[in-house]
Amino acid sequence: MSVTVLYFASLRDAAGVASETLPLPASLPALYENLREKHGFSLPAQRLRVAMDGEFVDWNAAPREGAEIAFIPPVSGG
Amino acid sequence: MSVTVLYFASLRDAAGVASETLPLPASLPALYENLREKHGFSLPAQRLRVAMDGEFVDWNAAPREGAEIAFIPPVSGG
Amino acid sequence: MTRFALSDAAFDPAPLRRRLQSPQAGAFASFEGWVRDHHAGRAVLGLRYEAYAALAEAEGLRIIAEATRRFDIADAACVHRVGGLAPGEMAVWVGVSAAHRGPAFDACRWILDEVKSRVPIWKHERYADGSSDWLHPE
Amino acid sequence: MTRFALSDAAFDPAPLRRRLQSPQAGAFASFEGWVRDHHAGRAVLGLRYEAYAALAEAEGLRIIAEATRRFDIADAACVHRVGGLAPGEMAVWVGVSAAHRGPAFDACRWILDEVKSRVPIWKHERYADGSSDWLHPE
Repeated sequence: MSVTVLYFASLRDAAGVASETLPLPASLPALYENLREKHGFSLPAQRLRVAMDGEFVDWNAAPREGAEIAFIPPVSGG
Repeated sequence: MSVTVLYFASLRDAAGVASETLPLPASLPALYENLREKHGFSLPAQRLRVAMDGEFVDWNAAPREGAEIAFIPPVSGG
Repeated sequence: MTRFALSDAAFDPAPLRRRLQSPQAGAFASFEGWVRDHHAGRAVLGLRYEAYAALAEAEGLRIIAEATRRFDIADAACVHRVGGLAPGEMAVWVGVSAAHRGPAFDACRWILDEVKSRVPIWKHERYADGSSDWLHPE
Repeated sequence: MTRFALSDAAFDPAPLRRRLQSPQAGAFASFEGWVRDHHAGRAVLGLRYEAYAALAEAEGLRIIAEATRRFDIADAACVHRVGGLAPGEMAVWVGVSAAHRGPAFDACRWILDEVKSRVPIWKHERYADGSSDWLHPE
């Protein structure tokens, strides 16, 4: 019962890894708060979007077993 | 005491020449009305602009001896 | 660099674009007008642009200079074809560089609109039914 | 033809432009974003774009499809660089063909704005003072 979390941009620099495998969390906000504490992310959840298996999802979406979860910091392409 | 008149687009087709030399006219509107009668131009003066010596001028501008005068039908570039 | 020119042959906009480039400019907007194969429901075989060249070039340069005053842009240029063109050919090109995208887009569109309404260039279309017409829009 | 793509090397927009061309389209608007040598008063030596590639490509294609529904256009495409770029290099290209100029300009600008706000791509700038930063705009 696990998920893979992907890190990008400042989150990846803070985490020091591009991804990690973690136990299936109760919720996406709970997962982010744990990771924020663990890695010292400065961005609050309100400034992020979240994606599961390559699609943007609502923060209320239930984490799926085996899912690839990415927290998306504010983008700056273009 | 003469001016050169240049014709473009439908005016040139109607006049059958690209330019002609004419006696210095009393005014630009009078010149156009004469030419309209002579060549059968369908466009009324209100739909034209007028240029003298390569610059747009007001219809009230006084025709200058030796000037190059062009009546500019509605443009359709682009 | 001449910022407004008439061209009597097909031209490549790439070198024009390069001359508008600068390390301060983060945005480049451009427009190309292509000859359509239809106009007002009639099939167009080809067209011819005629210009009052001296006045067209002077008026085109005035438009570019005005755009540089009205909009926060780095540079701008426009080239318009004259002579015969077939459907698909490029009739006009406008390019604008600027620090930011808003003025680049706004100026590009403004220059195109002004060229279409002020520069003494006329389009003569030949149609598939054998007829042809000078376009003198209302 | 892929209408949204990430490119890890410099690319030439000319073939992309050609694929958007059609005899029904009279208008082609395009935009290029170039790397500026300054940002917020600091001299920029270079930058790096990182993307969440799978999601960026899916979201980019959604934007193009949405633009085709919202605007009366013929076709549209966008390419965004990833990896390291020097000042003056092209970071993003958007091209839109349409029957008329209004929708071509409007859709080009809309696509660019949506890409900037929705596609998971991040910019990392390196400054002349030795510092560097991820840009996460408010």
